[in-house]
Amino acid sequence: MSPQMLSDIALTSPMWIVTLGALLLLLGDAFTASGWSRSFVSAVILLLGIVATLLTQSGYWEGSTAFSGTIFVDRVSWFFFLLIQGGALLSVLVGMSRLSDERVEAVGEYYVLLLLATVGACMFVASAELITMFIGLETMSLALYCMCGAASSLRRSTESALKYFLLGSFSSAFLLFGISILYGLSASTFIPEIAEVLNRSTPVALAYIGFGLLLVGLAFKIAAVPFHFWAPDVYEGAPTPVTVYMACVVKAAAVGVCLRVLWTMFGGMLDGWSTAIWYIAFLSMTLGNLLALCQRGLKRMLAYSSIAHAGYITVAFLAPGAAYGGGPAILYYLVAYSLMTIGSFGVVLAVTSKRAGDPRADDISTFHGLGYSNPFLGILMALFLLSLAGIPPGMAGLLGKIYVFNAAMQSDYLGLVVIGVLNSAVSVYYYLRVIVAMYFIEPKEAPVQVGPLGFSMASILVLCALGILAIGVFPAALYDGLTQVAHAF
Amino acid sequence: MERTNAALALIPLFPLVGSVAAFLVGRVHKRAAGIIASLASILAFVWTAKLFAAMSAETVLEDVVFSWFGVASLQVDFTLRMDALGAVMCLVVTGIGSLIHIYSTAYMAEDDSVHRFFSYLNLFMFSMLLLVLGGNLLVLFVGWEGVGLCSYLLIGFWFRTIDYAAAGRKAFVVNRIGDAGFLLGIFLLWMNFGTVDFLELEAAIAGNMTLVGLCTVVALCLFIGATGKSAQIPLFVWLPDAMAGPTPVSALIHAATMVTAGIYMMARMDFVFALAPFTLAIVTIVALLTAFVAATTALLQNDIKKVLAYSTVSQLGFMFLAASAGAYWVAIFHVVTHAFFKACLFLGAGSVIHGCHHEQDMRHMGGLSRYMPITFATYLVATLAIAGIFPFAGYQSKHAILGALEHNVNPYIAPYNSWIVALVTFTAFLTAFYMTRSLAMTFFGKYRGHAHPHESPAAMSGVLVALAVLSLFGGWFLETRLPNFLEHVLAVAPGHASETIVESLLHSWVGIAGVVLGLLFYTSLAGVPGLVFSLFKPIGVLFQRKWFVDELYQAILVRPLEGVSRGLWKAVDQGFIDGAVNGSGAVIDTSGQVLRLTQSGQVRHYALWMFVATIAIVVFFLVRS
Amino acid sequence: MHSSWNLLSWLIFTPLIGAVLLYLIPLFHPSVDRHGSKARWFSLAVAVLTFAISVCALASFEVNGSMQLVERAAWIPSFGISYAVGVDGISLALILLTTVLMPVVLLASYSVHSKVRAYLFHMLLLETAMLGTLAALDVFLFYVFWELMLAPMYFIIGIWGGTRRIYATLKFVLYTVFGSVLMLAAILYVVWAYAQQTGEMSFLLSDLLARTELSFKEEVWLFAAFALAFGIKVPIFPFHTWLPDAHVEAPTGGSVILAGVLLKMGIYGFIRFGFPLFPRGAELFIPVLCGLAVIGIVYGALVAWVQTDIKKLVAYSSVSHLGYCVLGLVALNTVATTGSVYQLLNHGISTGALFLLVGVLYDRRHTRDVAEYGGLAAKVPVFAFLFLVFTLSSIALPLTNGFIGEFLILTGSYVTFPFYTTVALLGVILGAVYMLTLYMKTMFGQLDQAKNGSLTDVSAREVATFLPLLILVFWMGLYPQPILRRLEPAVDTFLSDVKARSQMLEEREMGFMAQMRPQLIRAQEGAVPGHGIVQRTSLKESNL
Amino acid sequence: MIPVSFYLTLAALMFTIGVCGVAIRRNVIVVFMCIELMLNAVNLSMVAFSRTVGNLDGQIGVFFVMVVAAAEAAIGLGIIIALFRSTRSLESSEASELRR
Repeated sequence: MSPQMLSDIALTSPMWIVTLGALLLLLGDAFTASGWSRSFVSAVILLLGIVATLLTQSGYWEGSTAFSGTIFVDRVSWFFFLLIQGGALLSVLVGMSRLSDERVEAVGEYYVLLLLATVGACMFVASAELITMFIGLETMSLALYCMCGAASSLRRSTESALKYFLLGSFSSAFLLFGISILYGLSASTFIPEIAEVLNRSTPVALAYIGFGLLLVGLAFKIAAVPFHFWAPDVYEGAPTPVTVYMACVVKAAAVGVCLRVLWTMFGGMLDGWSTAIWYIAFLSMTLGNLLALCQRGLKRMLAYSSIAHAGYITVAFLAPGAAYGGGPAILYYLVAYSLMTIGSFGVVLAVTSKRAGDPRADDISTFHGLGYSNPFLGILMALFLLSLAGIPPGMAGLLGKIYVFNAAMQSDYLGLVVIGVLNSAVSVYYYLRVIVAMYFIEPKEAPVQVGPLGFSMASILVLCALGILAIGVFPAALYDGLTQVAHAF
Repeated sequence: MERTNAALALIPLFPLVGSVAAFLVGRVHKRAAGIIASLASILAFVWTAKLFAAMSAETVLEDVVFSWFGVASLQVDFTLRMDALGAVMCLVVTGIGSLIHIYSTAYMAEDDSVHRFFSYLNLFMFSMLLLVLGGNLLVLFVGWEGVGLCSYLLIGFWFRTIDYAAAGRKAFVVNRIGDAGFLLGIFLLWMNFGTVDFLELEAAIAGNMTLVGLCTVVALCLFIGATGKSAQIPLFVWLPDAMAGPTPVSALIHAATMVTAGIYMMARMDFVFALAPFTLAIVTIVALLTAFVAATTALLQNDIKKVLAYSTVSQLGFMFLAASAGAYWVAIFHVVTHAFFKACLFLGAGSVIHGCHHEQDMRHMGGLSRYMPITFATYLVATLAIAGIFPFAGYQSKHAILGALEHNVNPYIAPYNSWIVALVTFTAFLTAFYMTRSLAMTFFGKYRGHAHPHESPAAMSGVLVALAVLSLFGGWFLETRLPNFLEHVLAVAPGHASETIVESLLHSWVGIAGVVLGLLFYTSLAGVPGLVFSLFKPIGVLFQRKWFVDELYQAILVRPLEGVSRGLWKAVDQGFIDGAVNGSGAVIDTSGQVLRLTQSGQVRHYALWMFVATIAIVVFFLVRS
Repeated sequence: MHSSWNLLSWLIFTPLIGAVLLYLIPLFHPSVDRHGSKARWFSLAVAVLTFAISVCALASFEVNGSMQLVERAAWIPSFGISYAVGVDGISLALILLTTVLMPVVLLASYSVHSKVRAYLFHMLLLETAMLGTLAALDVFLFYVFWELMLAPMYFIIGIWGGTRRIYATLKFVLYTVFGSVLMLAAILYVVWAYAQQTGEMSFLLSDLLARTELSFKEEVWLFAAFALAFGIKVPIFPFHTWLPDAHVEAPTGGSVILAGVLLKMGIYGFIRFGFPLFPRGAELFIPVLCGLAVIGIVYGALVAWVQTDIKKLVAYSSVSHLGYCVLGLVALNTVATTGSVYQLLNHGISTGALFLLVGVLYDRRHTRDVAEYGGLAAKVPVFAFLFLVFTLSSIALPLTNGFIGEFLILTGSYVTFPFYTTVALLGVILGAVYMLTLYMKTMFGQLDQAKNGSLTDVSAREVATFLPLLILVFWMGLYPQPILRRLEPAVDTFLSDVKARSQMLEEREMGFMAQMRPQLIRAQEGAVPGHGIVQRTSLKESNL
Repeated sequence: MIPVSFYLTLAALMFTIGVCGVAIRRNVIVVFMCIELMLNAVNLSMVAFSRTVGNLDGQIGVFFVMVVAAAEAAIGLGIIIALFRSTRSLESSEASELRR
């Protein structure tokens, strides 16, 4: 093997390690009976992936690629490897004790799929070539379709899998068509080369069509309006641990790809596509919040809220650039959002999993008096919700919004900023309604039996809360680091 | 003018300390409260008298107690100052006040809350002394509001009866209306002259003819304040209701001292009013109307205190008439003599009420002269005094008022001087008549009540005698001394020629006529009043029902305002603003509900939406490029 | 200046540390501390300690108009966001008000029986937020503390509140958030403008004041956004309807803090940020603010008059009283504006005390309906006395604190707005009407409700809560000079800053336009606004 | 020689037919087939483009797409079977428990 090859393998080792781990887990699961913790092993595998990412940090530098230019091994990839694997690790740990409650029977396969989806997500976000990107996307998505249906005894789980599958494939086809058009236009499938071609000449209509089709696929994955329809149904129907995973990992990966596509590939056509993104951001924020407003089920409400948050992130796509710009703002937002979303879905998981078969298990009335029947979960949930709403002491969420809106403001999008802040005012209503339920309403029936949380779940929830406070109160170091990461754009 | 420093602060301080001490000690030893309070009051009198004895007409005693507050050029010291005017007022307040304190020790002896009573009474003394000693408008205003507070507290002293409490509230609120005007005057003065100190203001304003316009407005504002405190039209309505308070309170606050604060203030600010002939004309008209309306109302009241209350309003009108004619010293003269005889009348009424076991309706009295001779005698003296019959105190002052009105040089008023004098004379006649009526109904004829009337204890009757003596000789004593003493502070018109006793008696004809007619009507010709009443029934009812002023205010002010308030609350607050707030919430919620319909749960719908959106994007880009 | 002592930081974070300790020290766990009395004493001690620190700050404060005890440290350096705190006379006065009221409120917390520890936690957290808001010199820091005030208050009303607490809390929070998010957008805009002009970002107030140039149109919009946030907090008519609901539902301590401190933040925000940053925008809005203030004064008083719920009445009276503060503020002269700040303190004390008094009644009878009371003066004389004193303070009787503030405001603003001030005088009359009506209906008359027969007078502990306020009422009415002396230079600085920045912006914009299109300037010479503040104050400058 | 635009037009038509099928048809199997049709349309366009631009990248891509399509078929049919098990129907409208 050539040194180049070795270094490529080393730099993509996070993916290799997790892939190998997944295959070993599959073998082990097939040939042994119970008696060992598949979740623990998969957590260790993810941890190894993270360690590998950290160890190889010095190899990632701006613009560098691996495997004949098909994989970016730059700081962005490095950051997203960490974010994706970290998110996956946290969602494994937060959900592992409740998997059987959630009617997930094939635990081994479930974790194999989860690991493979993680690999797919890493590949998706690191791809420097469009076919590779497609492969990564499909690896991630196919695994996720199965995971959504993992609770095969529950009709809702199956339905969510079906919807996700059909709509996911549908949107992938659009994405693929876009790829094809771009290929036809630039004679290449490599992002840097396409960018070069696009920059060289004034963009033709075909380029915009290709961009639009690509956008459909990506907007679908980050669940931005008007490609959001799947999200509430799938988030609600899927087993909650899967929802946790989807909400943080898939969204993070898709946002990462959006960064590359929008800024690296189509950066030169910013003026052309900014209006479209403007509307998507506007619609996502507004519809997400308006729809979340009238939900009673918490999973569904958080799903709509994730649409709104996708909208906030989309705002920053309009503001490329590192210094005060959208790059670090988006990355910061992703970190904060991952913590908030794992935390809030984690609490929902803890509260609802004992009644997972009941479609109304996550109804807001379940949370009545939770603050007193389970003060631990109550306080954490309150913090997560305040952070999602952007109200101190939920500092991470507040700072995320401020970074994003500031970036938009620096790029002169005053109108969008005003719409954004008004939206976040509206969102306060439904987030606080949960706090109202938890603290201000005495439960009519006996409070819901939450059951023991288990060490892993409790510690992850605490970790998320502390993380929110830490990166919220002392954001400087993280933000400066993210500025370095986003330097590429 | 010589300004010397003196411990003026001690004068109000005695009653202030007395107030606190009377309350604290009085809670334990009921009797001690009255003694402490009286002592405090007497000490204040003594200290005033001591300072007074040492001062000449030109002396101005000054005591800057501390620097009160100051921002930028609005620097206000807590200055007390006593010039001749202040000294006279101070002596009246502390002197009459002391007498009434002594009287009250007996009158209030059986009350449970006597400590509260004396505490309030002393607090009133404190405020009143601040009012008359205040060296600037703000210290005066402190006293002004302070006496209002004490008046409020004392009117509602028997707070278990909600009507009494309501009367107290009414007094405070009506006074507040006046105070708002007063404040406006203060703002204007400060804004234009940068000071609120009397001496500095006087130096800046006095005689400056360029300030006529400003002074007209300022004087009007100040007069609005005075109409509140001194119960003039349109703000006089509180005073009759204020009779809900214990009778000594009525005597001290609502007859002798507090209600004259408006006249005092006008005298104090004479340099402003001097430049405001137009305002003075308004004052004349208002005072004239007040005097007349109140006198007519007093004609047919049956509550002995109500008669006295309307009489007070009427007499205050006389005082304002004098002041409006520029004869401030005459106004003050009447303030003093009025304090003597009206206090005597009120305390006499109190004695009657006390003797008749809290009966106030004169129809249930009668023939009391036999049971309570001292009270009767003093009441008689005071009645003659208020009727303006020589040589009683009221004669000199009323005569001086008529003299001043005759020679009023105000350009707006002068043409009508004779009309005014005629009406005032008629009012004076009415005064004599209704006071005689009350005298007759109370003391003459047969006793018509069911209680066992008895003479009051020595503390009460002694005070009555003292006041009767003052009512008898006070006018004669002060007639020449007062103008001489006040001439450096107030404009004193050249004194009218001294007259012989016969002349004086002749000049008393109005009073004598009133008294005689009253005596005839209410003793021997008992059927006549009823006959006259039925002849002029509409007018009679008008007088009896107090010109329907309270009803009018209720109908045009209080009830509409309350309705408006309720309307604002329901319509604007709950209807409009909350409607908009909740409505916008509802709009947001509804739009969410409508948008929810897009989320049909059907995969093919979703696909269709996505397809449409894709088309939209593609078309958008095609159009754009 | 002992900035090395970090006095302000200790002041701000001592309550927070106390709040955290409440949960960290096992002694205060409900299983050990059954009735929460240990936690109460502890938090009271923390509040008293905070008060002591604020007194130290006062002691080291020099009487001049500058920012003192300034501390500055980088917080998010890449954004130019710093942790910058400091006080001038205005903020120091309000800080002292906060630290005085907090022990009082905690003493009054005995009426809270459930979840005592959480209640105390939220109170202390709230104190940190309030003190931080008052001391912040960085716009972002201010915003964070401003928003931080929301959550604890939300919980205090929501958990320990009355029956309609959910509606009240949501209304309170949504109203406030709606205003403050627009302020956030405006803040970002200002910082953007700063970055455009200087090439770097800074949220530091002094930087923004010194170097941000805004056009007149920008100023108008930005001020509008700030004014909305602050106006809702004040609350200025017609943004006041959250207040009665919040007050009625809040527990006693919550009401006291809400009325006593939180409402002041709006006016404070105007003084510290709104007016200095956007002087010309502010000037355009002055007639509007003034008109709304006067409407609020009269309207609040009228509506208060017809209330049957005691707390609602006091809440509407706050609308009226705060109207005076706004009037004094927008008069923009030393006398009125100093009076305005002074009136903030007064309102905190007297209205705070009135809410405490209502709380005393509510603890005993569990109703706030006026009709349920009557004739109490005979039964609870000490209570009646206290009620009377604070009523009088509220209606601004001379020699109580209220008079000084109201007189300064009215005197000063009369110079600027004679007509409006004359209308505002109606509030002086109506104030007496509604307060004395309330007093009469509750305290006077027959003791006709059987349940009131067993009322007990205020306890020693309750007297202890009222005592500091009672002393302040008379002290601030009799000898306000120590406070006024510290306020005045700060107000002067404020006014001259506003004037200077107004002129600076005016000149820059004129200069810019002159550069661009000289002919335009001639056409617009008469129409360009911005000189008004200067002119108006010079009208009677000799007196101000 | 047939110009490339013909291929592309055909591909676009096929793609649109696929999209319309997904949006209109209720039978899940048919919907799935329509998606396959869309993928194949893309494949066609890629091959055509590969021909015009003169490199093989597009044709290589087609192989990957075919593999992915196969994988999709496996998973998709599995999910459809699971659906059939629970609803005894292949109508996509049956799967609308999750909505609003």
